[in-house]
Amino acid sequence: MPPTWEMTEEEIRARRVPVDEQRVLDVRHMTRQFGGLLAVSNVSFVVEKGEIFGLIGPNGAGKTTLFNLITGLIQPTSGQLYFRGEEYTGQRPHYIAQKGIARTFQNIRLFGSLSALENVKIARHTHTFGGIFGLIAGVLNLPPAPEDERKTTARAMELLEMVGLAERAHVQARNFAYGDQRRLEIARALALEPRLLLLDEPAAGMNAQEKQGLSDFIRMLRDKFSITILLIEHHVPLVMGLCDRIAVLDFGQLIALGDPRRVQHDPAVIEAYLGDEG
Amino acid sequence: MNSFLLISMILAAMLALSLYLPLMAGQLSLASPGFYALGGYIAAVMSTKYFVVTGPFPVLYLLAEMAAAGAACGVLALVVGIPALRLRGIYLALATIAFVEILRVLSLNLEITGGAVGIFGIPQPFSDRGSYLWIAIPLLLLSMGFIYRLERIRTGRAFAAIREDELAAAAMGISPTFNKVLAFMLGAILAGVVGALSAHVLNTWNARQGTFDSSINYLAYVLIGGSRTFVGPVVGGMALTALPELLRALADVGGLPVWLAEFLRNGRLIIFGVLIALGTVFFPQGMVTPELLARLFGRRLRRAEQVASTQPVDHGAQRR
Amino acid sequence: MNTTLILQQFLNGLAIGSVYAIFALGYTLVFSILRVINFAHGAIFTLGAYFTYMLLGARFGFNGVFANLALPFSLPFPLALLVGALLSGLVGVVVERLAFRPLRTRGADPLLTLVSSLGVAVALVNLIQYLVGAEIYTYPPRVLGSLPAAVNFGTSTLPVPVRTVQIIIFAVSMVIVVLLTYLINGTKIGKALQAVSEDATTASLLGIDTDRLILFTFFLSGFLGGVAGTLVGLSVSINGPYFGISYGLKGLAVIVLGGLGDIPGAVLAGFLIGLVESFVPAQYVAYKDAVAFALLFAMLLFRPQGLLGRAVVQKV
Amino acid sequence: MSVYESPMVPATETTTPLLQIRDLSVNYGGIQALQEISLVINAGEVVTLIGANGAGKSTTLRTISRLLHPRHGEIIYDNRDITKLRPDEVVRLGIAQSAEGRRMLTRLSVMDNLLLGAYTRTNRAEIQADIEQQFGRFPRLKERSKQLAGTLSGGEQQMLAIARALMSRPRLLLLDEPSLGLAPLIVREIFAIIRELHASGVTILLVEQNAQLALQNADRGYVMEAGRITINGLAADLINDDRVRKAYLGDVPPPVKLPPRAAPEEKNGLFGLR
Repeated sequence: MPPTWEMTEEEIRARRVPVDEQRVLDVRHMTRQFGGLLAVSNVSFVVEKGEIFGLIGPNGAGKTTLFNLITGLIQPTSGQLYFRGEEYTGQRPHYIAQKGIARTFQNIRLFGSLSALENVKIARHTHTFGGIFGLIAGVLNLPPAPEDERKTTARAMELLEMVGLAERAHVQARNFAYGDQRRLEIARALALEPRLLLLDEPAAGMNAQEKQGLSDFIRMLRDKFSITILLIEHHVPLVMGLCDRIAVLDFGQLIALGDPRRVQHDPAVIEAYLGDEG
Repeated sequence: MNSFLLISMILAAMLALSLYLPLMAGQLSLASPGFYALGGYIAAVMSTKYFVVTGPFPVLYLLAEMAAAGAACGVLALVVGIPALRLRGIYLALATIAFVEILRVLSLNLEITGGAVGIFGIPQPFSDRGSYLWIAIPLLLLSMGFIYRLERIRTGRAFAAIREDELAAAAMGISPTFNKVLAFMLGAILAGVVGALSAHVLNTWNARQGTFDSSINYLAYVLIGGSRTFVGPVVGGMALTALPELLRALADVGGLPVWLAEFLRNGRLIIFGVLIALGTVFFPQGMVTPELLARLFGRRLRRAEQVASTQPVDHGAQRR
Repeated sequence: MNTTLILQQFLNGLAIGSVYAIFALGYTLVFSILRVINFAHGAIFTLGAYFTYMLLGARFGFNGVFANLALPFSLPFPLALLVGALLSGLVGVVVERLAFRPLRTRGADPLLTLVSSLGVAVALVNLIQYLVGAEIYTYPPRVLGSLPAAVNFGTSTLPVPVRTVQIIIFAVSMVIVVLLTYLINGTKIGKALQAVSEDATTASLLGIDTDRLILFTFFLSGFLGGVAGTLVGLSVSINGPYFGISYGLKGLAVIVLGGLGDIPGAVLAGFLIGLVESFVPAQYVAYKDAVAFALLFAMLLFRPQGLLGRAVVQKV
Repeated sequence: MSVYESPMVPATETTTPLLQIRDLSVNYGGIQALQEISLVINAGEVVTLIGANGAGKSTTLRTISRLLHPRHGEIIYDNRDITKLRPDEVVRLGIAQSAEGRRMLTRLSVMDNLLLGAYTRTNRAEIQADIEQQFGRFPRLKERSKQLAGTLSGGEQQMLAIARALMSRPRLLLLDEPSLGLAPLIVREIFAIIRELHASGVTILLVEQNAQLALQNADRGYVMEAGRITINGLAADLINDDRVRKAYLGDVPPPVKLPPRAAPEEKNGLFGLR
């Protein structure tokens, strides 16, 4: 724990922070305890606009827990979260998603018995007219429902086209091959039109060729949609080649942060992640 | 077929739909009998205490009661749903069973509900029971039409997303609480409206209406009928309501051995129970599945798809 | 309220509570292994009461197929209880084979099992009615031999009588709880049962014959149901084929309050509900039945893991 | 790369195979997951099954363990057709599986997990001795023997999964993705154990998507693609096979220069050999 005067300074800074669009995600002193275990311990970092930011670390280091904290699936024990200069600590997941943070899941969470198209259309939820009046308009097919529906389908088809699944838009998501499911999940996340995209182990279960393609694909996403990307990945070469900056977690703590070259040669990282067998 | 059985079948179909609505959002609620009972009491009290008329009871009053019952049940569902829908799976089912039981004990003891005796002599708008079909059939078609549309729009998709994976749905910007409570309310409103109509059909209303047993019966309607399309609960509700009567009718067929006719008359509920158990074993998807519907109405679907290939339209028809 | 009355209410509460507890034991056992609620348990409980009635050599009533029939022999009560419970256990086994296993092997939705067991319950209850009618059956007098009808827990001037049957029910439910707890936590079979309850696939990869263990669970549950039905029938007489179903709903409240699948919890919850019910003030006694469900509702909202349970951290 | 040299046990007509799969076809989730695959495992071998996700590797293991029912074909183990047995009977015959995702019994202690691994056995003294042996092999499990399995780290759970499978004294050990989701350091530790087991005479069928690692540690390998076995041969040959390299290994350089790896043989004291 930092001494109290430092905390106070932090708080003063927090109050002063203007709406700073450059700092897309600002994680401050994020801490999460499970029983006696500190899964994430006092982690702070900033993700800048347009970055591809990598989060690596050995298993159990707290990477996915951090993702869950950022997207509100679990609440921090202490610490604050800022998105584009605005604090959102303690908000519910759907609010955070509506604000513009989308994610994929480590163990793929598609809506398995729905079609690929429906999976993507669901994520257009926040971009269509809703509420009780939306329900009534929709059931009676009154404006703006028909137009909304047409646009939703068109946009979803575009995204499916982009990930190469348009031809199988009507196939149930659970019938897709593993790699296709990962791509569908990304298309679904993009349908939210997020400003920040969190990818949890996007390369898991892909072969070497697919991994190569994935790097280009992620870069393309960043450029085409002008989004910021935060990703967890186990496959070290992929992360090193792809990310602008990398944060390394070990036992819930941030042990290194910087550009790939620096992180790669950081002795603490080598010891924690690769093991010291000397 | 007598008209009372037909009305009972239609009411059962709608009660099954009232359970299907929350199930669309993945919520196993067994609260429908409670709202059904409440709706019935609202109609019974209104018609015997406030809408006192000479001569036949105006249909307009009946419709007003149904609206009032729906509104009251909707509000109660909102109040109960917000805390209760934090529960998942079997826990929600048990909480709603508790809700139904609490309502039942209340209605047994309150003065306004007529205690254990209940309320009887509920006025009749029609001279014969068959005429209720003029209300029951349009109401069924209306609720089926509503759900048909619902499954094809934003809200229905949000329900489906929550049913599939609540956390992932939340991560897509869908508020689980709002949509779960909405689905729960829609089911409650339907059950309340049906209860109001039912009170008039039955002419009397008491605490035996809407008990724990009926919660499980409605669940059987939905699951035996098929829970993956709204056609399933409708078919299930109708079939399971008709089945015991069908077995009774079988007993009167001439030429049966005496013991068999006897068994069909007195033991028909044994057969009913066995058929429910066998139904789940042999038709785990229920009698009606989306695939079956696609086969039956296949031609129309294919045409819809051809339209799709030229211009983007909704393909909700192929859901689930 | 004077002390004697409080003591009387307390003992009444314990007696009712032990009935709830003993009913809930077999109920919660199946849930703890399969994570499904067996709605047929109430019907098996009822059957157990009738089995013992029959084995005591008592005559059936005027309705149903068995009208005026009686067995040509009569067993002493402890033996009749045992045989009746064994028969109930066998019914449990049959229910598992017919209504549970087919669904399990197909990997069907657990909800279906709920409905399937409901079907079995409907069939069993109506079968009973078909066979022996809907009349009330009271066990023959003096089945407990020379035991006194009641024991006085007060003084001769301020008597606090408790019926012997209720003491027996209390004692039996205590013994069963101890034995069951030992079986589950202290034996190899118990560990295997825990493994099956957590992950049946993994259990089978370890060489555990899961089907046989589940069958065993149902036998045990049916056996306990039969014991419970007999004792309750002895205490209050069998009031028709729906005898067990009326306990079924209360039993549901008990096993949830105890934490679904938690055996000592279920017993504790049974006593708790019994005590709370017996202390409901006289002017509100009509609402007594709502108490258990109000407790259940509140419990689910504030402490869904049950009285003794630990909170489970959900893995995202 | 590897310091460890595996003894070559080529499949020949003369050795009796411990496990033989003939024309096995399995339907799973509406698709034909396995299409007439055949493979052979000789006693004492480490055979690996590699391929992309969804190729049918786990399906093969699950079918051998009788969790899935083949549509067609047979599985012969020790001259006996096991195609129609129950999962627990297969374990009794000496086939143990450490399934994908480790499948801990999280609410039971490490010790109870190990004891349940020996469910099919009755001799208490022998079981106790075997537990001690596993604790020798995995000292971390001994430290945590009273902890609930759910509280272990991923690597520890994988160790427990392997130790638990060994508790039935299997003649054939099926390992499904032992490296899945583990950090490189832990993966290395797990593979050191696998080599130890091989050396002590356990026959192993290893499913891995990390083909490089698998082939370095196996005698022979089969490559699966879309439910079929497309290539098979000696592991050493497969590593250099162009088709295999292209499809499954790629030419991704190692992340950083690894420090030289200590040979496991030097750690004999840690791994109690049977």
